[in-house]
Amino acid sequence: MKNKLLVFILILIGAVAGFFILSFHSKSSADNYPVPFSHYVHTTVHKIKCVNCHRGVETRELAGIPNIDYCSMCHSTLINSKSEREKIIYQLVKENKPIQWKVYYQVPDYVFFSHRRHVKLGKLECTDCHVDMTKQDSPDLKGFSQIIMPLCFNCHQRKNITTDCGDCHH
Amino acid sequence: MPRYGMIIDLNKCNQCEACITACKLENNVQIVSKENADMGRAMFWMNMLTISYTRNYPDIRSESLPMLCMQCDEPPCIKVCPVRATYKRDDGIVAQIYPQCIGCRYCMANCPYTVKVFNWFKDEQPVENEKTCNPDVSVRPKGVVEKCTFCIHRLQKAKEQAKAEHRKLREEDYVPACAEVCAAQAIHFGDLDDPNSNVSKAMHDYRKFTLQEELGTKPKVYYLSAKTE
Amino acid sequence: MDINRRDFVKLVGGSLFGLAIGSAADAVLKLPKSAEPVLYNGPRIESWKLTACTKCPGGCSLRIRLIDGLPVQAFGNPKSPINEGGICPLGLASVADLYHPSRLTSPVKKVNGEFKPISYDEAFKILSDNLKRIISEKKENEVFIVAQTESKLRSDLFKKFSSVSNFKNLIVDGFKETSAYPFKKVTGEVPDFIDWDKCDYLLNFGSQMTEISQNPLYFTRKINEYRAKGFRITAVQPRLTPGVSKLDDWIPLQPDQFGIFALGIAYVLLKDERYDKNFVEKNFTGFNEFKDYVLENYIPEKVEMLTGISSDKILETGRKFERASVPAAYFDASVLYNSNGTTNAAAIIALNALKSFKGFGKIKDNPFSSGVKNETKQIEGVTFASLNEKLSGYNGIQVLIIAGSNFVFNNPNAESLKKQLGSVPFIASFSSFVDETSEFAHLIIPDHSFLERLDLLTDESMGAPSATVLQPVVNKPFFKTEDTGDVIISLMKEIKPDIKLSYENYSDYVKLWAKKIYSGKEGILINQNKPTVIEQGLRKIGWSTEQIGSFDDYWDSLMDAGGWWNPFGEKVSFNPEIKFKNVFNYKSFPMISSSPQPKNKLRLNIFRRNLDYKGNMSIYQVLVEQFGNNWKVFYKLYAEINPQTARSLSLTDRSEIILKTSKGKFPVVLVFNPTVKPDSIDVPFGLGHTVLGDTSGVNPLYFAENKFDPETGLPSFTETLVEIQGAQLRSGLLSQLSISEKKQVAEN
Amino acid sequence: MFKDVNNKKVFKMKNHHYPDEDEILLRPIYKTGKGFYALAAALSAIFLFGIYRYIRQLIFGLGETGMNEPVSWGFYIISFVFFIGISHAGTLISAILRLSKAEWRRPITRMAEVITGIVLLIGGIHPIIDLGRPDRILHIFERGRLQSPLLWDVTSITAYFTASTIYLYLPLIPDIALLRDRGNKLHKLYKILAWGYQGTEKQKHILERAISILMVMVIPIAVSVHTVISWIFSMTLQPGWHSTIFGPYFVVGAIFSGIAALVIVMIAFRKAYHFEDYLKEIHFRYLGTLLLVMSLLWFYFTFAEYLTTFYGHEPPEMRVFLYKFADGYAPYFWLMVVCNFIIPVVFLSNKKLKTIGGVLISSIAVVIGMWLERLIIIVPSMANPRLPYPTGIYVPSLTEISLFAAAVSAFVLGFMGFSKLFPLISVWEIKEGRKESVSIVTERLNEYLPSTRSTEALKEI
Repeated sequence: MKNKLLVFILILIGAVAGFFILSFHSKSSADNYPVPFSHYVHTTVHKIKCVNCHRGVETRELAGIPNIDYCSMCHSTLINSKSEREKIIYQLVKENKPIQWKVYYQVPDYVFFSHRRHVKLGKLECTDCHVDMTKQDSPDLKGFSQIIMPLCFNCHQRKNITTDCGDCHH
Repeated sequence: MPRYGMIIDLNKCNQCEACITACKLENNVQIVSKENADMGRAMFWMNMLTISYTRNYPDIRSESLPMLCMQCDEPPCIKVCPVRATYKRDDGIVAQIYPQCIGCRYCMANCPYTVKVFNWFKDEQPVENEKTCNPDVSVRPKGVVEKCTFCIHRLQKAKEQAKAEHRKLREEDYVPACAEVCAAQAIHFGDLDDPNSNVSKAMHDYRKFTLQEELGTKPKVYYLSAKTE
Repeated sequence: MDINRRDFVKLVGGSLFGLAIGSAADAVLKLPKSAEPVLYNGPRIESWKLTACTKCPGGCSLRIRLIDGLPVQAFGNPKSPINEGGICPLGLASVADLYHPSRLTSPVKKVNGEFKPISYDEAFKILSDNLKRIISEKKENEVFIVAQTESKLRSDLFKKFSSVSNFKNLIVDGFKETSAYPFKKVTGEVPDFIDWDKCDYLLNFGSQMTEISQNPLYFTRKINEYRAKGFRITAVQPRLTPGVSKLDDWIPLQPDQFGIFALGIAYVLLKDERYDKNFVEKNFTGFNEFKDYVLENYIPEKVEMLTGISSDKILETGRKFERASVPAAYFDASVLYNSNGTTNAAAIIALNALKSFKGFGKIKDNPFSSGVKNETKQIEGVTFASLNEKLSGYNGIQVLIIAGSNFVFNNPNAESLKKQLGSVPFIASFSSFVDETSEFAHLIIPDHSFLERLDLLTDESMGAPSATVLQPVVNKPFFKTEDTGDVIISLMKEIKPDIKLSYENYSDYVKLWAKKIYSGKEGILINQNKPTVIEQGLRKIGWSTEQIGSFDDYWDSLMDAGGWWNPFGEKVSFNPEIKFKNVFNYKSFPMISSSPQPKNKLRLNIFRRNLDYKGNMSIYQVLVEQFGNNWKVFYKLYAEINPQTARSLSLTDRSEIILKTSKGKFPVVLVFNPTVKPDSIDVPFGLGHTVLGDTSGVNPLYFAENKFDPETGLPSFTETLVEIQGAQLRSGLLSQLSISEKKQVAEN
Repeated sequence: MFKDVNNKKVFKMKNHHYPDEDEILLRPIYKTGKGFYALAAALSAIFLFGIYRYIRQLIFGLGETGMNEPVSWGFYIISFVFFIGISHAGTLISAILRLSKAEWRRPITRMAEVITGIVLLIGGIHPIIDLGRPDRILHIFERGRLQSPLLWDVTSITAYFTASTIYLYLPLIPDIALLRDRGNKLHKLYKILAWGYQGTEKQKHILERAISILMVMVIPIAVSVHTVISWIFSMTLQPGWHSTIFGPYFVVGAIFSGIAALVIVMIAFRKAYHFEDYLKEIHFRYLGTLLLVMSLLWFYFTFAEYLTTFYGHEPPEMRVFLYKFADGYAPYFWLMVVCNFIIPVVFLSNKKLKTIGGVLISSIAVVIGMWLERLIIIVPSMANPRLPYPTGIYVPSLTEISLFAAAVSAFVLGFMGFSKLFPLISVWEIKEGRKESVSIVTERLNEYLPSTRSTEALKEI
């Protein structure tokens, strides 16, 4: 009886430990990022709108992630010379080295998803699918929400939009 | 709701097979290896079916029918699908949902036109074809059945474009790749229910026939016979 | 608390289990695995650019679909009068040119039998040094240039180059040039087009107009229109090709008998006296001899005996031809691939002459007709015959320059040709791929793919001069390739420093031609709608509806439009005037002594598949796969046979058999096709490349007999006799099938 | 000493049982020869090779097989129909024999039921092997579409498997109890499986009642299963499949092949385990007669099926017909006719040839023939589509052949495993038969034979 309880407690401890060990471990993976990009600094501090960088949001299927030539428009000079983070991008711009962005929000290729349709025509907010990126200070996302079919489906059903398979899948 | 259909004028078609190539490239249909092609696993969403009239040489004539999914109004394939991977849409297109398909190939067995194809292996395109993949269309994984969908991705894009421009979908907005490239202009595509569409106009022709009418599948791909007499 | 072994295991297991659950939960809540690095996650911006297709002489206008600046797909340009939005399989697949793994990415030099990449400057130096040396040694006659290009501008540049540098041995291996050869030889003039608007009967000798011709896509549409109007076409050709299948009249005849048949028709015209007497008598001498010759030798019954076409059919066809007010007997390069190709063509021209070439037309002010004509007149007419002769001769060629032509593959004599090419001291090639011919080159300066270069593709077969713009769709060339036009211009400057050229590079040269259109102030850009009848009328009386600014503006709008054409220009009927005299004097009309086919052998009829007259489509995997799709025979050579013949040989459908010719054996997959001539076996051409693209299948031409047209040096595609190994043809079978032999037996 | 179950010391004294009159039936459970291990090793090797090929197929896709277009169904579906067909041996035969109170059934029923259990499991797995995406198998339950015959199939096979397993298990209980009582190393297992059966009158009564309910229930289920399998084909538009006769045709074929398989199994174990005293020639004669009847019935159905096709003379149907009769599949077709009709009729209608050997030969022929029949039903129809495409080619690959071999060896292995756990011939039924059947049969006969009184009565008149 005692042993069983002990095993149960140990399972719990193990689970919690496993969760934390691995979450710390994966947190360190943020260091592997090419650029310690902060959405917070760009959007909240400098008041840049999403669409300014993700230019395809209202016009195309893919929102698009800008690369080094776009970054160079601001970062060709050091804006805040104290910032360590900025030096990294400044360096990259100087070397004109494309950034290997990591893409978190992706739909599989058998899904037809268009940003224009959802943002411009459907009048959805960015945060409806993505988390509030304006508060993300590091590339490691807090409270990442996965793009899975129920997410689409619930919204489509709620708003009485087509749920025909062939309208999104091909 | 439109009801999309196609008419192929065999009197105009000169079997250049551009529709086949266009279909293959537009939909990223797998190019199988030599060994597999040899076994009969070549994948074509659009195909040629050669029919020869049995008259004596040299009066003999032959006719080749571009064969694609007939997009039946009463599709035999959807009846047998155990998982609803293939179904008929409201606009008449018989769609195939690849992430849903379990690969039992029952629909292939029940297709009287033999136009469904199966991914026997995982996709291995030649390098140059990988580079020219159409980004609008998914590359199917191994083990699923696929078929012509009247280039449904073009419909999705066209609908969105029309909506963005605050207008209705025009006829020329949505045309499948095969109809677009046909040099002989033998393939007409459009809304069968709209009396003003190209297709409806071409329907009033005594040469009109469908394949295997007797099966009652009611194909939405019609042919105009080349036999004029 | 005592913990025994079992408990310990339980505890450890429990904590591990907990860890696993914890980490799994972590994985679910954390970022997805799909978060993978993407170097350039393009916004997938779609753009379209207009260019032209160089895969056949047609010169269709293409719309290239680019994703993030990279070409992905090709479609036809609906505004183009040539293809009106249509496109052929070759054009569709041709985008792969740009990305092809076996494409040459830089100039290469052969070192110890292997190609080593070198810089362009070095390559150019090697080439120019070699040419300079030849010039200094006064051996210009030992330089041969073989150029295959569908661009008239380019072939004119080659002509210019050879006349400037005195290299007179230039072979322009193009479809149009080859088709024009008999006309040039016989009449000195070449008609520009068939006058579809006037012509009411077309007797088509062997030209697969909708498949392999000057302008297949235009002809496809035009023939549909023409048939819809109720006019008749009679096709004379060995195969019931798809285009022919719909025509009401088809005369199955092997190409080597075309001439006899044409003169049989001429007999009907002469006998009925329904030929254009005025025209014939006014324009040339020797007609009476011709008339006597034909009336004596080409009696329908005799023609029937030789060709197997019943005399009734000959009479019927002859009557159709003579009754038509504007008939045309049409042929093109396809006819010439025969051991008596030129003579056959001459007979067909003579047939047209009897009706004063009514069906053909000429464009009056064609801005593309003049060019470098005068300079090049002396070198026109050099054909493969001279190359064959020279290669097999003792004092061989010193320098061979090959631009695009793959004549080894198109040659039954490939084995010995390869040997001979191996002995040529210096071969330079401009091929983009290493093919069967450029394999022997010592130096290759690869040309740009057609999506990377600039050119104007001209065409007259529509009855109106047109120019389709071929322009680069990518920002800069993918690899270290070089436009052959630029190389030739630099070569001209290098070897003749004192020459004065009005252009620095190829794009200047193209602009020079564009200036002709500009200064003519005629025609319209194809971006616009088709001209209405009213507009055409207005134009004809001198009204202009278009505002053209400076040349630079015009050039830009030409590029945007994708081409130019002039449907307003005046068309005149083709009239070769005094140069006509050769027509009936031509001494080598087809010989009456056509030898009968042996009873135990079938005729190997090598045919070209749709739109692939060069046989180079095996570069594209997608087309190679499609090659035998009709018969479901993939990556293998198939042979079509008449089921009747096959059954008499007890062969089964889709069985693999071996065909035996005098040169060797090759495997084919037999397919039953009831439209094949019972005494022949039809084999497609195009597979069997050894170095180019997909190497599956066999090139049947390598097993064909070495028969060449003595005039042009073009190989014969249909005159090989073949046995099926292991199958004995029952004697007397073919005599049942072939009327000609029946007749002969009766006569004996 | 003998009967005390809870006394552990007894168990250690192996093979010290009381001598049983049916000891030979239980001997395989306690004694295992070298041959058994050799055979098991060989079969396991084949089975594992099959598993290896299947894993390859999982990794590389169905391209590992010989299937193609248009022949998109091949060996797997053939095996599926074939094995499910054999499964009818058991339940149906044993149920019918039980129902008809044929006393000679007693040594047969168990084996028949075991065949059903094992083969149904093997056959039921085949459609999953045949799937292109077995990882998505749950889609059938998530988004199943009841109109699809494939889904009916899943349902009916599951029902049949459940019913037949119970039907196998129930008559096994007294034997398990016997084994439990005798003591064995697997005592715990037997204890659980025996469900506390002590052979009391009440228990006996309940058991017999359960068996009699099940045997009635199992017959319609069995018939339905094979009818539904035939519907997979006959619900389509394929020429050669779209036929109303297919339901009964498949059921007849299934029983036919089932009997044949049963005979083979019986003869094999008779030889291996020396059951000569239990499985006498008379059993085989009776089964042979049954086989002969089924053979004639099969021929009747086949004849009817093809004659109507021939008379109808529809072009697509005729293509398939000719392909079977004269073209590519003619050798298989005529071999099937020889195996399924000529050999059984020759051997079984002749008294001299109707020996155990004769019955064995015809059974083997029938099993081969019925496999060929599945091949002939499936492949030619797929190879000759309705439209005039070139005829498809089908050559099975190593994967398919080795998976078929694996399935067969799994069947044999399963049987061997079963024979090491439970008696292959129902001990209690034999005992019961010995005890009661003579009196029961006499009683029964007396019931329906006319009594001698009638003659006496006549005399009186």
